Amino acid sequence: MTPLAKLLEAALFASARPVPTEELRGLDPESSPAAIQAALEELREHYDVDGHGVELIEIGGGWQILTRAEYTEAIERAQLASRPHRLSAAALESLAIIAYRQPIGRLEVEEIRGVNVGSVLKSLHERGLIDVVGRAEGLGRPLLYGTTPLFLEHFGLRHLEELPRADELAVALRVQSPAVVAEQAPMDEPVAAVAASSGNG
Amino acid sequence: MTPLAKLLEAALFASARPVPTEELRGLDPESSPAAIQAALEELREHYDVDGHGVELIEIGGGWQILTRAEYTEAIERAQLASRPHRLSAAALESLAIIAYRQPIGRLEVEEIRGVNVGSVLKSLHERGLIDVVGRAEGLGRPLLYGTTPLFLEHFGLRHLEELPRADELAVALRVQSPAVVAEQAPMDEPVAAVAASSGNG
Amino acid sequence: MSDAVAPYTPPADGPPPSFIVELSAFSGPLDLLLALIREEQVDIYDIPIARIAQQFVARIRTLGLNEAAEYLEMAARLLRIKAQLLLPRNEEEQWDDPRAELVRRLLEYQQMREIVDVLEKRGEERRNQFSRAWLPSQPVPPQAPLALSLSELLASVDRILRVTRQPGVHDVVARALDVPGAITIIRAVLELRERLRLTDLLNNGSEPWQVLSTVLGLLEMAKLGELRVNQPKPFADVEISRDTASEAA
Repeated sequence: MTPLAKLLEAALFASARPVPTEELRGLDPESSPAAIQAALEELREHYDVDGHGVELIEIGGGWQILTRAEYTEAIERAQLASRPHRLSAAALESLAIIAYRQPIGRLEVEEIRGVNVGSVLKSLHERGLIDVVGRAEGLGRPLLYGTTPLFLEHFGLRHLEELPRADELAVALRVQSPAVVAEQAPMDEPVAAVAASSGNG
Repeated sequence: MTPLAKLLEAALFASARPVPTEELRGLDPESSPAAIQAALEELREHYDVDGHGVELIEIGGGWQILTRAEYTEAIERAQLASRPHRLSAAALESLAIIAYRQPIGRLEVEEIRGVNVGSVLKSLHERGLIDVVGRAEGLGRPLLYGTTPLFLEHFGLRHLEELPRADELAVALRVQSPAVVAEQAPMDEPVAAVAASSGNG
Repeated sequence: MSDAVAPYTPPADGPPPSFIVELSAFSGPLDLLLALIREEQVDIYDIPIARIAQQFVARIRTLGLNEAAEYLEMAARLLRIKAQLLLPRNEEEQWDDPRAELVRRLLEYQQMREIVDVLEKRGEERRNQFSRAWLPSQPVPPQAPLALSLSELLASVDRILRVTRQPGVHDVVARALDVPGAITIIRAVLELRERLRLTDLLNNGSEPWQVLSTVLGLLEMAKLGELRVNQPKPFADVEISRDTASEAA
């Protein structure tokens, strides 16, 4: 392997989480992005062709070395590692809504799911799958949630765009999202409109 | 690599601690201790001869894959360089209020932001961006905060008067609390105009 | 539902066990409703509300879900729609199908379930791979440098300005009350359950006219001796119970 590929391998081994591309570039400021990319390809190919128990994948906005799925059973049987628990249906539903509608407030998630989601959001937040990304305007300035890089990692996604687009789904999405982002709202927008749409949208 | 060496690589990678040889046997009950030993040697040799960024070492009766020491420095440097700390929206808002209204007490900041700011102020203080500049009169003599020279340095300002739009914010913040304004405002008049006019009075 | 499911007996007193919904095969009232629509093979754009509402009420009784406010609220909503459909219509006036909002929510919910399927599949694939677990302890790196820019600070100023300038003013649109409709719904829900809370009849999305209709309906029925209304302390949830004494009389 080239020295750069070895350096990248060391850095990826030293992290339990995907390593963002910028951080990989920071490893050797003299290497061009193209060189980094080539070294990543070299490493990936080495793992695939040479036959390793691990593989290199692009995930969660970065790169990560993961064990190959075929060894999971043996590793679990030997009790050397165990798979994380599956998320509950309630957690998955809330995550799906947040992933597509972010930034989104609790009330809107509840409106779509038809149930109270306070404790579900709390647990998703504690697990680091969602985070507070801002506050809506209007009464009480409710918190707005979005998904985290860990969410992408958990579902093996490179980025959010990898999820099927709304129009690819069988049912069309509601045209307009009622959540108003603090950062995006135009200065002169009357607040009454915001309050009305978030109240009973 | 042999299938057994690949399995061992995956297992050592996935295990949360160094793994003793006996436990590695649980991965494949049909492999003899000698076969396990041979596969470990194969893996070690592969890492050494083939030139990898990691190595297999035996320590205290267990096996582990470690990144080679020569890469440690570059990895740490890259982590540091790529992760500049950004202030949260909450911290920025509180900082802005303190910058324009100093000296100001915690309660006043909370009144403007509408949320508890205790932990935000603590972190801004730890970062050296704000400091206690005095105590207010009255009950409990609450602490008053102001910005520090480090704050000016961060924004490349010579003095506070260089902050733009001080007048605008000062006017807005002098407006009565929103609830009171709402009661006074005629229903059909744009809200922004109400706030501006009552601010000038 | 198979015969194996024992009829649910509500607990004599005390709060309902909170795990009921967790154990249920349904993740919420919309999930149950969609299942019914699929089972009955009806057109989602033309839901026979009377039939579906009846099925829904029967099912939540069987599953013991009538102790969960969310299911009860949906039952109340279905009955409300049924009542609205029964109202005589003026041919010249524009008529909004009272089912429209429910259909929109069902479609939206259905789409979310498709996303859940995708997430589940991807999550399952990822679960079968392990990441590096053992990391030797490294010295704690010094605090990362602070990334701050004046434009960010000014953007915060803008946000604060916006919020302080925009108190919550609402437009008020008068809407006729429907007290008889509310009474019909309350009666139907009381049929289902002996005692309930005001919040079971209403939800976050209830409009003021619906809240007022329900409250007036409750007061009317209390006057008629059909139910008792009780609020243990100020701001506590309003409790409603069937007036069994007058029923017996």
